[in-house]
Amino acid sequence: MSGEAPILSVQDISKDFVVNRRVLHAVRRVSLTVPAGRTVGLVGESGSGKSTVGRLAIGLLPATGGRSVFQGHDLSQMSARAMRPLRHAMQIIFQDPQASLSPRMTVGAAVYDAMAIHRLGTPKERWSRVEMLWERVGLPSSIGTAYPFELSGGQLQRVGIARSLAVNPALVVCDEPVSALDVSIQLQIIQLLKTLQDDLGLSYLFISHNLAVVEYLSDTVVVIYLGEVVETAPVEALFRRPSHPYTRLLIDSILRVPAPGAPLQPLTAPVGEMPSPFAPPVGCAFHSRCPLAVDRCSQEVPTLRAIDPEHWVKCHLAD
Amino acid sequence: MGVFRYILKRLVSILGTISAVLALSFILMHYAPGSFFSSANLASAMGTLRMENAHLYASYMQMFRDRYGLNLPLWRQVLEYVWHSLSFNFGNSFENPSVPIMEQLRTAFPISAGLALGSIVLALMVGFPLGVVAALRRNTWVDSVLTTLSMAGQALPSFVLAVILVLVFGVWMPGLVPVNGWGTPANVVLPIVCLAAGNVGVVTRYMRGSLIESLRQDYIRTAEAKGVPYRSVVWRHAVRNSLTALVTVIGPSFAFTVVSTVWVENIFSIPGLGTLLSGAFVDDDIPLAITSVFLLCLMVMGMNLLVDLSYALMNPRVRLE
Amino acid sequence: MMVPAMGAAAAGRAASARTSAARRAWARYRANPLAVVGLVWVLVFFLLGIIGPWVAPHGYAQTNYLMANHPPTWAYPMGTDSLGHDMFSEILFSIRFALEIAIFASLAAFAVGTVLGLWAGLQGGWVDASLMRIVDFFFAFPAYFLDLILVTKFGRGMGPIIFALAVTGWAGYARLIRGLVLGMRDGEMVEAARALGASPLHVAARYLFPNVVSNMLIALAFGIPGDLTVQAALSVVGMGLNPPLPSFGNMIAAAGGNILGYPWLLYWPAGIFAVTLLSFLFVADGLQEALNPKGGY
Amino acid sequence: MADPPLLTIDALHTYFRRGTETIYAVNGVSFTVLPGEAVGVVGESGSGKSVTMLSLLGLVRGRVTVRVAQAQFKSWDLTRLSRRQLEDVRGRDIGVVFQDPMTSLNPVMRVGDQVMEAMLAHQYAPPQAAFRRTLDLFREVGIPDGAARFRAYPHEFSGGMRQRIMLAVAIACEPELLIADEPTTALDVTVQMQILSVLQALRSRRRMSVVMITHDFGVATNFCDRILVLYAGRVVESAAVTDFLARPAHPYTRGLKGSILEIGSRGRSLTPIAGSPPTLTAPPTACTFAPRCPFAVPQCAEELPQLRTLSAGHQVACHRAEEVLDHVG
Repeated sequence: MSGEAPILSVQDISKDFVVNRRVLHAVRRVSLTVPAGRTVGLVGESGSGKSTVGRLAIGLLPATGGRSVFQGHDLSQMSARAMRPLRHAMQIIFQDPQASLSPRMTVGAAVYDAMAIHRLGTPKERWSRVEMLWERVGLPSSIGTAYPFELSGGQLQRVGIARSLAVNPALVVCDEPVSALDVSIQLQIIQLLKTLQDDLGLSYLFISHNLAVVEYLSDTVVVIYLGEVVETAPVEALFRRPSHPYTRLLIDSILRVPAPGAPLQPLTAPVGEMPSPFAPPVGCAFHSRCPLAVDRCSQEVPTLRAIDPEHWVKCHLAD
Repeated sequence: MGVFRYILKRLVSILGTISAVLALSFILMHYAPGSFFSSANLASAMGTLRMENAHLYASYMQMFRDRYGLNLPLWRQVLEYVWHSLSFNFGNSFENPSVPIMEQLRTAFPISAGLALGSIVLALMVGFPLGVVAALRRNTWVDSVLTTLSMAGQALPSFVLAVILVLVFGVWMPGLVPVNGWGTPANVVLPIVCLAAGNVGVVTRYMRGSLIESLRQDYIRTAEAKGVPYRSVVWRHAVRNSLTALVTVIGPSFAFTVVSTVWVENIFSIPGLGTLLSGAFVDDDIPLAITSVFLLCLMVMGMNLLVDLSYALMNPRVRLE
Repeated sequence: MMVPAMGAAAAGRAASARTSAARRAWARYRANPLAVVGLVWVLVFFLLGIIGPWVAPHGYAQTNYLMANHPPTWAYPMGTDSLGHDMFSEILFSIRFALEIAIFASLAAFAVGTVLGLWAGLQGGWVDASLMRIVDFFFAFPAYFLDLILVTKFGRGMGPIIFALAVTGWAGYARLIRGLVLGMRDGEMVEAARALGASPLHVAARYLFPNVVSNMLIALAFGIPGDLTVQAALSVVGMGLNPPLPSFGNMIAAAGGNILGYPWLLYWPAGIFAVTLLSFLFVADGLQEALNPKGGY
Repeated sequence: MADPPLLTIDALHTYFRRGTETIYAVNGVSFTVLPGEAVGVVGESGSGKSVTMLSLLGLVRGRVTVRVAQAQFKSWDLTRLSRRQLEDVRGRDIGVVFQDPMTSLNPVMRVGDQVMEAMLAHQYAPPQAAFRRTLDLFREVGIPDGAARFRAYPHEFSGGMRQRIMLAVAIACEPELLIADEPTTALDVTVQMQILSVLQALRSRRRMSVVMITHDFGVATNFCDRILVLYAGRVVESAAVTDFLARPAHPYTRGLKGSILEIGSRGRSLTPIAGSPPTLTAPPTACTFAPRCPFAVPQCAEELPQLRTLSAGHQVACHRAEEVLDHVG
C-alpha cells in the first residue's frame, strides 16, 4: 500500500450535525487512504457514519474538521464551484439507484446528462458513448428509452454504474451498491465492479455493512463504530486476525451456510445495542457492549495504535 | 414544550400578525382616495352634520381626532390605531357616530362566529362518515357518487349555492324554510347548509384519500394479522391515523369558512359581521370596515390555532414547538 | 467516442420516450369521464370568451328601458335586467372579462410565486426564513379581506382587481414550490446530480424543475377557478367589477335581490358560472390524476 | 415425527390483477409443516415466498385470487372458514412477524396497547391479566424496563427493539405456528443475531412451529429443520437441511448456493446465475428456470416438472434431478 501514490487521502475528518439543537458527532477524526487502482472497504452497522465518510471524502458534504485530499487537491479548501470540474474524476454510486435518478428522465438521458454537464464530446458522440456504456455494464441498448420506474433493481444499479462511468472517473465511492439486491443479482454487480476495476484501473471506496462483500472486493478494510475508526488493516490480516472486539462481533454475527456435516452455528445473542450517537459512552465507545471490557475501558479513550505494520486497532486490550 | 407554552407562543405570534394586518390596512386606507383618515376629509364627510348641529359636529370631530390621532405623524397614528384596536377600543363608526363600534359588534360577532363554527361541526359530522364510506367502498358506484358530489360541493362557492337555494326555497317551493332574515331557528337552516356544503366536500374527499392511504400501510396488515376484527382495524387503526393526516390539510378550508360567512350573511340578510362589513365597505365607513376585517381575521387565526392544536394532540410524534 | 450514426438513432428514441410519457398521461386523463366533460366545457368557455364580444347582439352598456326586466324573447334570448341590458350579451362579455381577470391574475401570481418559491427553496437560510414569514402572513390574513381593502384603495376596475388577486395569490404558489424543492434539495437525486458536477442552475433546470412542473400546473389549474370565485365574490359585498362592466358576480348578486320577481335573471348567470367552476375543478382533478398517478388525493 | 402435520397445503395458486395484466405469483405450491418444526422458505424477490404464506391468511392486498385444493391447519379447513373465523385463527393460532419493524407498528398507538390488543381481540385474557402478560412478554423478548416502556410509542424504539415488540405481538396468544416474513432483513447482523436467538428460545420453550421466509441461506440453514426453495411461484425443492447441504438436487438451488458470498470467498471466481427471474403473466407450462439452466434439455421447455420424491423427505421439481445430483461441483 505504501508503494503506490494515494488517489484519495482522508485525514482526521470530522462531521457534526445539529439535530433539534443537539450536536451529533456523526464522524470523528476518521483517516483513510485509497491507493490508485485499489479498493478500500469501509464497514460498519447502520448509524455508524460510514455513508457520511463517503460523502465527506469527495466533498459532497463540507467537513467540520480535518481534510480530504483527492489527486492532490485539498477539497476542504475548495468551494463547491471550484470542485465541479474535478467531479468527473470522483463519482459515487448509491444504494437506491431509483432515488438517485430523476423519475422524469429516461435512463439514457440520465447517462447523457452526465457527459453534458462536463461538456464531453458532441451530442452525437455522447449518444454513441451511451450505447457503448450499456454494453459495458451488460444492458441491452434498448434500455435507454426506459424510465427508472420501469426497470428492476439490478438493471437500475447497472444504469447507476453506467452514469458514473460516463465521465471517466478515477475514483468511485460505492455506497452500499448491492445491499438492496437479491443474492444472485448482487453477485452479478460485484463481478461487474471487479471487471470494471481491472479494465479501467478504477479506485473504489466501498462502503457496506456486508463483511463478505467487503472482503471479496477490498484490499484494505476500515471498520467504523459510532463515527470512529476502530480497526484498519489489509484485508487478509483483518480477517485472519480481527483484533478489535467489535470487528470480532461483526464477524461472529454472520450466519454462514454450514458445510455438509458440519455443526450449525449457535444463535447466541450479542450484548446490547448501538448506543445513541447523541450520547456516546465515555471512554471507549464500544465498552458498553464489549465482552472483554475492564475498568480502564470506561474511563480512558483508547488510541488507534499499530499492532502490526499497517494493522491499527483502537482498543486497550489488543495485542 | 408544554401545551400551555405552545398556546402562549402561538398567541404571541397571532398578536404579531394581527398587528401587521392592522397597520397595513390602516396605511392602505390612509392613502386611499377619499380617505377617512384626514381632518379635511373627515370635515367634508360630516358636512351635513355641521349644518344641522354645530355643537355635536365639533364634539364628533374632536372624538375622531383623538381616537385616530389625526394631528400626529403617520407612524404615531398607526401605532395608536393598532394599540387601540388590540385593546378592543374601536371608537365609533362614521356612518353612525353616536354608537361605538363595539356596540354594533356585540350582536354581530356571535352570529358570525356561531354560523362558522356550527357549519364546521355540521361539515365534520356529515363529511367524516361519508369519507369513510367512500374509502371503504372505493371504486364502486357509491364512491363515484360521493366523490362527484363532494367535488361539486367544493367547486360551488357558498354565494352561488345560496342564491340557488333562495331560488329553490323562495320561488319553486316557498314556505318550507325562510330564505331571508334572522331570529328564528328556521332561519339558520339554509345559511348553515350553504356554509357546510363546501367543507363537507373537502372533508369527504380528504378523509377518503387519507383513509385509503392509511389502509395501505404495513401496520394495518399487522393489525389484521393479530386477528383484530376488520371493523376495529378500520376504526381503531386506520381512521385514527388518517385523522391526523386530515387535520393537516383541513386548516385552510376551515379558515375559508369565515370568508364564506361574509357572503352567505349578505345573501340571506343576516345581521352578522359580514353584512356589517359589506355595508361599511360600500359606504366607505372605514373604521367599521377595518374593525370587522380585524375581528374576522381573529376568527381565522383562532380557527388555525384550534386545528394545529388538535393535530399536535392527536399525533404523538409531534413535539409542540 | 465513435459511430455517430447510432447516436442519432438513440437521440430519436429518447425524444419518442418523452412523447410516450405525455401520451400515457393523456390516456390516464381520458379515462376519467368527468375530466373530459369538464375539459370540453372549459374549451367552450374559452372560445366564448374569445369570440363573445364579436357575436354579442348588444353592447354590454347598451340599455333599453322599455324592455327592462323582460322575460326571454327572440330578441333577448335570456331576458333583460332592470336596466334593460340584454342578458345574453352581458353573459358573453362577462365570460371575456372573467377570463381576462382570472388568467392574468393567476399567471402573475404563478410567475411571482414560482420564482420566489424556487429561490427560497434553493437558497435556504435567511432568504427562505424571511420569505416564509411573509407567506405565513398571507396565509393568516385571508386573501379575500386584503382583496377588499386593495380594491377599496385602487378602485373597482379590471386592472386593480387583477392586481389585488395577484398580490394575494402568489403566496400559495410560493409555498408549494418551496416545499417541493425543499423536499428534493437534500434528496439523493439532487445529491447524485451534484456528485456528477452539475451546477446549481443545471440542477434546478434539469432535475428540480421537471419534477415540480406537473405539481405547479395542477396548482395553476386549481388557482384559476379560485380566482374566478374570489373575483365574483367581491360583488357579493358590493365591491366587484365596476358597472356597467358586466360580471357574473354582479349579475348573481343583483339577481339574488330580485329573485322573487324575475327569477330568469338568475338561471343563466348562476348556471353557467356554477358549471364553469365545476368544469375547472374536474379538469384540475383530472390533471392531478393524470400527471401524478401515485400522489395526492 | 409421527404426529400429523400442523399445516398441510396442497396446490395453492395466487393471481394478481394489475391493470390489464394478470400476474401469476403462486402456481401450485404444496407443503406441510409438522408440529414444532421450523421450515425455511427461501427464494429471491418475486419468487412468491411471502405471497404463499400471506394468501393463506387472507393478508394479501390488491385484486387477488387465491385457489387451493387443500389448506388444513389443525382441525380447520382454512378454505372453508368465514372471514370472521379466519380472523379468529389469525393472531391466536397463527402469529405473523413482518419484515420492516419501522412501519409495521401503528405509530399513534402505545406499544403496550398493541400487544394487549392481540389478546383482547381473541378474549385470550381479561384486560388485567393481559396487561400483566404483556409485561411478561416484554421480558421474554428482551425489552428491558417493560412497565415503563408499555406506554411509549413505536418511534421511541430502535429497529431491533421494534422487531422484539412485533415478536411479542405475534406470540401473545401462544400460537402454534409463527410465520416470520423476512424478520431480520432490515436489521444489522448483530441485531439479526439477537432477534434469531430470541426466536429460537421461544420456539424451543413453546414447541412452536415456525415458517421462516427469508432470502438468506445462512439464516435458513442455521435456524430451520427443513428448507423449501421457491422459484417463480413453485416449490422447486424441499429437503431437510442435511440433504439441502449435502445433496441439492435442483439446478436453481445449486445456483443460489453458488451465489452465496461468504467470508473466505476472496479470490474465488464468482458464478452468478445468469439472467433474472421471470414475472409470470401466464400460468407456467414448462420449467420456468430452463432459460437460465445449465442442465436444460428440450424436454424442460415443453413439460412442467412436478414435485417428485428423490428420497425420504427430499422432493424436487426437475426433470434432470438425477443428472444434477451426479454432477460434481
